[in-house]
Parts: sequence; C-alpha cells; structure tokens
Amino acid sequence: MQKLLETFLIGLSTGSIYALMSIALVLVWRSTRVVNFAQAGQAMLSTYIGFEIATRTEIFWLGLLCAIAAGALLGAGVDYFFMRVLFKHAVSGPAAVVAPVIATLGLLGLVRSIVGLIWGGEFKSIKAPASTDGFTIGETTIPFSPLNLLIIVTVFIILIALAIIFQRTNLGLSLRASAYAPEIAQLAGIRTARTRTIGWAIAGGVGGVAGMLNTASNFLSPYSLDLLLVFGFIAAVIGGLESMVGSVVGALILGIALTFILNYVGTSLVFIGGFVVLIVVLLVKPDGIMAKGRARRA
Amino acid sequence: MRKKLALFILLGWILLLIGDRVDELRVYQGAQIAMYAIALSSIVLLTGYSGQVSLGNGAMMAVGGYAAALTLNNLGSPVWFAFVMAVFVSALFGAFLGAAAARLSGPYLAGTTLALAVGLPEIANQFDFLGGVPGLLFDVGFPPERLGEEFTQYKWFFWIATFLALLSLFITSNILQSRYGRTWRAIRSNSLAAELSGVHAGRMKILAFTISSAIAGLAGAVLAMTISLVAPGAYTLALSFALVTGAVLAGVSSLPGVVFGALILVAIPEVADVLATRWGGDENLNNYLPGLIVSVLLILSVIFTPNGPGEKLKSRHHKKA
Amino acid sequence: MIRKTRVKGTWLAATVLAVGSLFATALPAHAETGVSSSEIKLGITLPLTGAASPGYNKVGNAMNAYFKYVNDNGGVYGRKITLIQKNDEYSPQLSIAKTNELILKDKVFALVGPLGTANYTSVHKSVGIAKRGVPSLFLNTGFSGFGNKKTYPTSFMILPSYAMEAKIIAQFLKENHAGKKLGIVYQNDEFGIDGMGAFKAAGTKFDVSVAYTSGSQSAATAQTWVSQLAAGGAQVVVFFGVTSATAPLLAVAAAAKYAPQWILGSVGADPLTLRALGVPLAVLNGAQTAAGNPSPNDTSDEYIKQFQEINTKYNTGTAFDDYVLQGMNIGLMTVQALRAAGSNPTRKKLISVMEDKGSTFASVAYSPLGYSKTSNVGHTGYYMAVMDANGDRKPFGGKVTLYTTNSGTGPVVVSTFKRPAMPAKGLPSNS
Amino acid sequence: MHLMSTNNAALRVEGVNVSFGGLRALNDVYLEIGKNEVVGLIGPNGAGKTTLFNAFCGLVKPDSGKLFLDGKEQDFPRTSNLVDLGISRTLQGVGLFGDLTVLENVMVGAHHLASSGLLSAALGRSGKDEKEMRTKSFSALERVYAGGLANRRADTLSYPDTKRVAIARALVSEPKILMLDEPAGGLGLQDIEWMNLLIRNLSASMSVLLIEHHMDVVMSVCSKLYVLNFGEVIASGNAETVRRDPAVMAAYLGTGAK
Repeated sequence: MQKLLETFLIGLSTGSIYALMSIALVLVWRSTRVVNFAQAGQAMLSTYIGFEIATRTEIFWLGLLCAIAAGALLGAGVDYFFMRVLFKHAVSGPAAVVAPVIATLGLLGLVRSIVGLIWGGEFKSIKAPASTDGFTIGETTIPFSPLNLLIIVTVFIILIALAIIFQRTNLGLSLRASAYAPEIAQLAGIRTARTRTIGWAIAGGVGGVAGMLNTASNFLSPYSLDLLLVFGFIAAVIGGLESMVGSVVGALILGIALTFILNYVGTSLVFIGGFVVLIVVLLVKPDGIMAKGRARRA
Repeated sequence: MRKKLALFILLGWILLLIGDRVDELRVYQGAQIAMYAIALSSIVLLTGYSGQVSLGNGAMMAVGGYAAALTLNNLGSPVWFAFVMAVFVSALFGAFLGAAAARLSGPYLAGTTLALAVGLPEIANQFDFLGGVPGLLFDVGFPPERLGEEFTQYKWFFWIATFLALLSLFITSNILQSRYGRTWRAIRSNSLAAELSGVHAGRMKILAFTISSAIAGLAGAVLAMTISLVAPGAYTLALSFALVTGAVLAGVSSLPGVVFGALILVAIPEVADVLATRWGGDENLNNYLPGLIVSVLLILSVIFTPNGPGEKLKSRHHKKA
Repeated sequence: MIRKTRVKGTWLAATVLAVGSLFATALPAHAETGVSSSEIKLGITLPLTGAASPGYNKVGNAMNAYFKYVNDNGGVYGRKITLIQKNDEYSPQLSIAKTNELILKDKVFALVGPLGTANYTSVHKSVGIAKRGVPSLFLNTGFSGFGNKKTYPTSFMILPSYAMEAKIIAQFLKENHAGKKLGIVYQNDEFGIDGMGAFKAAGTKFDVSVAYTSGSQSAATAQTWVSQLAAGGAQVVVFFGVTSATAPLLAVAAAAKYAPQWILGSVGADPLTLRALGVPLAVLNGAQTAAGNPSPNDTSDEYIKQFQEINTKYNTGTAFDDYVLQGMNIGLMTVQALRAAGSNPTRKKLISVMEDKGSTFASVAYSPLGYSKTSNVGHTGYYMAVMDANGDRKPFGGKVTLYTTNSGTGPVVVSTFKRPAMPAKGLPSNS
Repeated sequence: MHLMSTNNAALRVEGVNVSFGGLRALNDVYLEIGKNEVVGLIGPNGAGKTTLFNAFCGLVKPDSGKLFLDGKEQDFPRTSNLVDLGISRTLQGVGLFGDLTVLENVMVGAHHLASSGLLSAALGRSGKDEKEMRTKSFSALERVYAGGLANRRADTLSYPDTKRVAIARALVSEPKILMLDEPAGGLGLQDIEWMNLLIRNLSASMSVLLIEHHMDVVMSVCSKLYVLNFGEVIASGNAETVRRDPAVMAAYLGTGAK
C-alpha cells in the first residue's frame, strides 16, 4: 500500500515536469503546425543559463526566473529569426512534409553543440531548492520528498497562470483565435505573426521551467533533456496534440504509468513503456483523450 | 535495365580497385559509407517517395542487426543467411509498424517513430538472450584464405558491405523507377487522387514501410558486421538523427544522392577532427564540432535546398527548358 | 529523360571524385608504428562525457600530466610520449570506432589504460587487438575474463579483478557482518556479473539483489533501488557499480533515511567525485570499501607525495583523487615498460618485457603484480578501508591488512607482500 | 416521379441517404445512367452534388441506399476499388500529382493494369509492363489532345491543360462510367467548346456523369439531367423537361439560389 502511494506521488511529480514540456510542444504546434523538437534544446540552453545564475548566486529561484526569461527570449528568437525564414523557403516538393521536422532537429543539434562547446559534457547539478529528504509517515520514510512536492506545486501555479492568460486576457484570446482560425483572426485585426511569436516565447519560458525542475532532481548535461522531450511529446499526443488540458492530463498519466513500470516491472522497460503507452493510445483513442471526433489526418 | 546492371558491375569493380590501393582506415570507412548508403536509401524510399516521415530508422536497423546476430550465433547458419534473416525479420517488423503508421500522418508518425528509436534498443537490456548493454557478438569470420595473407579483416568487411550496398541500391532503384515508385510519389503528392486512380494508398504505404524496414535491417546487419557486435549503444537516437541528416543532405528523394550523403556522414567527423586540431585541440571542440557542422549543414540545406542539392540543379535545368 | 540522366551523371561524377579525394589522402606505412625518432604515440579510449564519465574523465589527463613530467625530464630514450585521448562516452560502439581511429589513423604504438569492461570486450574482438599484435597495457577494468592469456595475449590488466574483489568482500562479510541481512546493487553487465559469480562461488547469499542497467542510473531509478533494499530490510548493502550510480544511490537512501552499512566496490567509491555529484560527504561516513591503493590524501606515502607534486605542476586545478592517482600510476608503469623495451622499441618487444619484467614494476598499489609468460593478471589483492566524515579512506582496523587471491577458486589469504620502492623522483631509470 | 428503370442501366442508385452529424445531406436520392449516355447533375451550391459523387466513390459512407452496376446490386465501393468496377472520376480541384510528369500522372491511373509484381520490379524485369502502360497512357493523352505535354512536370501546366491531363488520367483505366466534377469550371470559351466536343466523343465508348454549373455545357452535351436541391432530386429528364420544371425555376431563382 505504501509502495503504491509513493509510486503514485513520485509519478505525479515526474508527470508534472512532463506536463510543462508537453504544454510547450502543444503551444508551438497550435500556433505554427510544427512539432518543435528543438524545444529540448531551447530548454537545455535556458537551463544552463539558469544553472549558472543559480550556482553563482546560490539562489535557485533567481536561476529559475532567468531560465524563464532566457527561454522566452530564445523561443521568440527561434520563431522570428528561424521559423519565418524557413517557411519562406521550404514550401513545396517532396521535402515540404519533412522540412519543419528536420529543421527543428537541426536546431536541436545546433543548440546542443553550442552548449557542449561552452559548458562541456560533464554532468552538472543544481542545489535543490528544497530538501530531498523523504517525508516521514509514522514510522517509515518514503522517497517522496519536499522537492517532489515543490515541483508539483510550482507546476500547478504555472498551469493556473497559463490558464488565466489564455482564458481571461486579450492576449489569450488572440492566441486562441490565431491557433484555430488564423485567417479570421487576421481579419479581426489580430497581428497573427506577432501573436505566434508570443506563443513561442511562452512555450520557451515554460520549457525553461521544465528544464530547471528536471535538473533540480537530476543531472544536467547536453543530452539530459532528450527523454523529457520524448515523454513530453508522447504526453502531448495522448492529449490530442491540440489541447493544453489534454496534454497535462496525458503527462500525468504517462508520468504515473512510467513510475509504476519503473517500480514494479523493471528499469529498462521504461523507455519502451513510453512507446507502448503511445501506441495503445493511438490505437484505442487515435485522436487523444480529449478528442471530439476530429479525424487525425493532417 | 541491362545498362544499369552493367553500370553497377562497373562501379563495383572500380570500388574493388580502390579498395586495393588505399590503407586500412579508408577501407574501413569505405565499409561504413556502404552501410550508410544502404541505410539512407531506406529513408529515401520511405520519406522521399512515400512521404512518410520516420525518425526511427535506427530502430529498424537494430531489428536487422539483432536478427542477424541471433541467427548466426544460435543457428550456426552461414553468414549470408544471417543477412537474409536480417532483411526478412526487419521486413516483418516494418509491416507491423507500417500497419500502425498508415493511420498516422506528419507529426504523429514522426513522434511515434522517435519514441520507437528511443525505446526499442533498450529492450535488449530487459532480455538476457539479447545480451544487455554489452550486446551480442556478430562475427562474420575471417576472409577466405585464398585471398591471401595481406587481405585484412576490414577489406573483407569492405567487400561484403560494398557488394550488399550495390545489390540493395540496384534493387531499390529498380523498385523506385517502377510503377511502385511512381505510385508512392503519387500518394505523397495527393493521396485522394491516387486512390481515385485505383491505388490502395494504405496498402502501398505499408508496403513502403516494409521495404524500407527491410533495407534498414540490412544496413543494421552491415553495421553490426563492421563493429562485430550488436548492442543498444550501436543503434542510438543519434544514429537515427544522423540518418535523417544524411538523407536531407543527399536530397530526400534522390537515390544516387545517398552515396553522397553517406560520404558526408563519414567525412564530417574527419573534417571536424582536422579543424579541431588546427584550432587548438580543445576537448570540447573535439566532442562537439562534428555535431555543430552537421547541424549547420542540415539547417542550411533545409532552408535553401529542402529537396536536396540535386533538386536545385534539376529545377534550374527545367527553367532553362 | 535526358535531363534526368545528366543530373545523375553529375551526381555520380561528384561522388566518385569525393571518394577519390578521401582515399587519396592515405599515408604510406612506416617501420614501427607509432614510434619515430622523437616521439612515441600512445592512445586511450575513455568516457570524457556522458553518464559514466564522472571520475573516469580525469584518468587520461592524469596520465598525460605524468608523461609531460617524464618528457620534461628527458623522455624515454630521448623520445617524448604523446598520449591521444578519445572520448567513447562509455558506449562500446564508440569505443570501437575510436580505437579504430587510434590504430588506423593516429597509428599509435600501443593502447594504455582503455576503460570499461563491455567496451574493451567489444573493442578487442572487433578491432582485432590480438590479431594485429597491438599491445594494450593496463586495462582500466577488473573483468576477470581479461585474465585469459590465450584470448588476450597482447592485453595486460592492472586492477585486481572484480572476482577477486568480490571474494575478498565475501570473506570480509563472513568475518565482520555475519548474520546480518545482506543486499547488493550491481551493474548488470560483465562488470557486475563477474562479481556476482564470485560471491556465489564464495557462498555469499544476498537477501535482496538489485541489478541496474548501465546508463540508466538517475535519481529516479535510484529511488526504486532504495525501495527494494529497504523493503527487503537489507542491513548491509554491497555496491558493485560506477560512481555515477553510487551518487544517486547514496543520496536517495540518505533522503529516505535508509542507512544500512554500505560496502562500496572499489570502482564507484571516490569521495571527491561523489561530492561533485552532489552527495554530502557525511553520508559516506562509516562506509566500508575495498581498496588497492593508499588514500590519495596520505602524503606520508612516497608515491602519493611525488604524484601530488606532479599533479600540482602538470595537471593544474585538478583535485588529486583516486582517479588521478590511478592515471598517474598507469603513467608510471607505462614508462617502466617502455624503458624496458629498450631504445628501439617494437610492439613485440614491449609485450615480451611486460611478460618478463612486468611483475617487478613499481606501482602504488599494495598488492603484488601477476604478469608472466602465462599470465596477464595485474594486481592481485585488496585491503578493506572505512571512510571518515571527510571522505578520507582509513584502513579497516587501523592498519592495512592486505588480502590476495585469484579470480578462480584460489583461497583468500592475508599477504605480507612488500611493494617495490618508488623510483627516485618518480622517474624510472633503466630497468 | 421515378423514371422507368431499365434493368441494364450502366449505373443506378436508389434511396441514397447521407447525413453529417444529424444534418441530412442527401435524402432518398435516385439516379440512373444508361450505356453511352451523358447525364448531368445540376443544382445550386450546396445542393449535395459532390456529396453524391463522394458517396459513389467511397469517400462518404451512405446511411442507406442501393447501387446497381449493369443491373447487378453492389455494395458502395471503396475508393481504391472504383477503377476495378470500371468507374473513373476527376476531382473538382483537378488533383494532379505536381512533381510527377504528365505522362507519369496518367501512368498512375494505369496502375491497376500492370500485371508484374514487386519481385520482377525489384529485379528490373517489369520493363515490358512499363512499356505497355506508357503506350496506353500516351494514347490516353492523345485522346485529349495532350500528347505534346507528356514530359512536362504537372505543376508547370496551365489550368486548362491540367483539366485535360486529369481527364486523360481518368480515361487510361478504360472506364465504363466516367464521372467529371465540373469539367468546364474555370475554363475560357474556347476551352469550353473543346470540352463539349471531347465529352461527346467520349460518350461513344462510355457513360458520362457530370456535375456542371455551365448551363451551355450541360444543355449541349447531356441527354438527361438530374436536379438536386437541399439533398433531394427535385427534377429529372431531358434538358427541355427540366428547364420548364417550375420546381427547378424556384430552386435556381427563388430561395435556393445563391
């Protein structure tokens, strides 16, 4: 029973980090119709910047703020200087389908190399902002720690903030409108290109948080966020790729499922576990758990 | 067709001559180029022709590699049969995968295959008969003695890899130039119109996946041969990414381009090495310069010649015409 | 149609040209590979980055520092030693590729200190180390399989094997932790399995055993190890894995307030590296470990003192820890072997002097070396040590009790072996 | 007011109902095409003409309805089986394969004629087959007077030319029934004249069903018309009958008109 509970709680904490990455992916997908594989790279670079600040000032939260800012700037920059150019050039021919995917892969590689050149490949670790000592319930101490709790709370706050932005502000309205009907949004006077860049910026900032939180309980290296990207993507697909709420639910499901696999089945099945969850969802509910009968043909 | 066959035989002969005249490192790299050429042609067929994006060809290669190693080690079969099994098993795997993939498009397919590329090689860690992290040996044996004392192991690899590459490129190019290739291009271009023309788009897509996977499986077995083992570490996400990169640099829909793409994949680390040494030989530079060069090339080519340098040439010709 | 053919032709021509130019740079071979009038080239593959890199990434630089020291003092018969380090990220496939580069492209004279069990197994087979007659000295791995002189005629171990270590720890468990519930965490490849086999042979029964996959170690996976250990009530836990796995294991266990008696294998127990990975040193307090070398802080040891001086001068900014010590020591032994091979060294000569004189080489480790015409086994024993609150290693029971054994069924015996003195100033003269 | 049905009509449907999420798109639609007959399907925008085509072609699944080919009852076909049943269809938006040559475009239409399999293709033994397909495709192009375009890339063609090629692609499978979706849409006067001629010629060897807005075309080539409005057949018969039908007048001029 206790193992069940701790697995669930840790899964929740893991899943909430996936949720951030998957939201970032969904935001970009909705605005640009691109699955941004470079999101892992952007998050990584932001996290390295946050890491530098957090290590030098010894204030984790300052590092987190800087990572958010860096992530947002980076996201906006990628859209403004990269995606716009890309869409101007790569529009037709056999590669048109693959061009955006491959471009973001290239960008991921580029950021990774740059980070590697600057910081090297060594594992870095950030001093966690909360104790990693597990909570004690009665006699026993469980691996679920204040840090895990803090991660869940932080993600929760960010999700609420995003919900407010999207539901209650003009910016949110523009973002939603541009995502669902760009032409109409344009006619309504929304500057869709700018709105899109803002969407990228928000995604970048959220990715930065994901990177920092992931690093607080783990190591940081030029490759350390790759899995986060893969799991974030799977979570987004579980949620239907369009829905932010769906992607959060998908991420939590995935996080808990994978932690159960980890605790009850075996460590090496975690990776393939993600794939299996993805395939099962695609077969059973091909449009994601939040689908309302839309066909999944691009 | 005869002409093409003659061309391939001539090419093989030239490569053999080259193999006799260069040192062992180049011979070894030659084998790698051949391996990449096979692997890239699987992407050209799948992505360039049938329009299905796969980031998981590394996983298909792993299936082929493991199938070959298991066949050779457990059945004690001749080497050629191990390669045949690599093709066969990975084709089967591709058919299953393709059946699922035919229902997906664009980003879903890319992401699903990405998850596969990450997950599949890890299965080896779960089951003992797959050898875990150290992997399984895949030993094609020493070259026949009558080839002489001077005939090294790597030259033997080079011969086998080159032969398999030429064979598979010959077959692939035939398929792509036949009605199958044409039909795939039609589906990629407009799948509804293709269906109305009597094409079973779903079935053809699965067929593309099957053939592509078979080719990738062969490449996986050749890779296993050149390093004498199959291990999860040989079929990483990085390999899948490198293949996509090579395919884009080759021009995703150009089969002759794959040789060029393969050459680049092998040459980039060399070039990076030279540059890194010249710029001071810093450790980080050594480690990350190849990645930097590849990424920059990839980005530039996606932006400026998304359909490969060949396509640019072609369209220029067309404009003149 | 014609147009298409022309484009194809261009492609073909470009490709042939490019292939040609790549191949044209091939170099002619010379007399003895890797040895010129002024230089001896050596190579090593090791993880400079990646999951397994912490700690190990210092070995190459430490060797290099020692070589620079020797070079500044006249080199080996006037030749400077150049060490080429290649990063294999602990992946067997990369090890193969990089070793190929070392042998075929950089044309090194010998490999020294290649790292990783799975890596070297694959490399040896794939690159054909033995068939090519490439000397491969002082493997940085304790896999007992490498002690097979028939399969590995040109390779020489340096570390006592994992099997020896496991047998010695098994003996120690019997003597000091009898009746307690035992647990073990091991790396699920040749490394851990080698040890497990020896434990089994020695009759040690573990109540909980946790296998982890190399590369999978992280805080998340460590949580599962700890839950299994704690659930099984293990009071003494043996750890047979790499440092990057020790770190999360100890950290997570401490966080969960699970505090068994830790017995850390020699591979994953370096306190400085653990601290760099975020493990509070206090956690290490009282942990027991098998060790072959003196503590790197023990400046009363002549080797340590000399190596520390070299480290300060030639490896500036790097803390002197077990890995640096190991690297320096390999350097020292390499230079002895090179000197012994004479002023016109060949690969054959190098191998034969290793067999003839290797067992007399000076080395920092306490135990005897086992090199001979029929054996390529290096050091053959360990002593048990305890960590203090500063992460410093103190011999268990106050003084070094050296156990020696072999990788097979031989008994574990207390040895009175006295190691050779260090050459003056750490510079081997003619031997 | 069903017409007398002849048992050997090339194609006949009865009682076709299609609805999209509760919205009825086709209601009890019937239609019949005789051999070598040219039948027009007209009606205001949104009347359900293309939906009916789609129902024939397996792109839309009818809730109910019967389909007869040559008097034999059939299930509504799957899209990719149409050609095997002797039905060819062009798309409103033409739908050529842009980066294939014109000849290749047509050859895709001849796909199902090939007899050689993958193995012979792989070994380069399908040459004979290819040659046959090429010849057939070329003559299909000639039939629409587009032989000279054979080696052009499809995305370099002018709009009227794409229409010809699309028809050639539909012809190459030698259909018994040809379904044309707005063949004259977007064409100039001269091209329309030419299209009329072509359709008349084609009807010598097959039945033609066409959706068309150009009344000139409809009146000059169709021997029978069906008028759809709000998903129902409101009139059918020869051009004169339909033209005088008050319901049709109302549909076009009254509330149904756009």
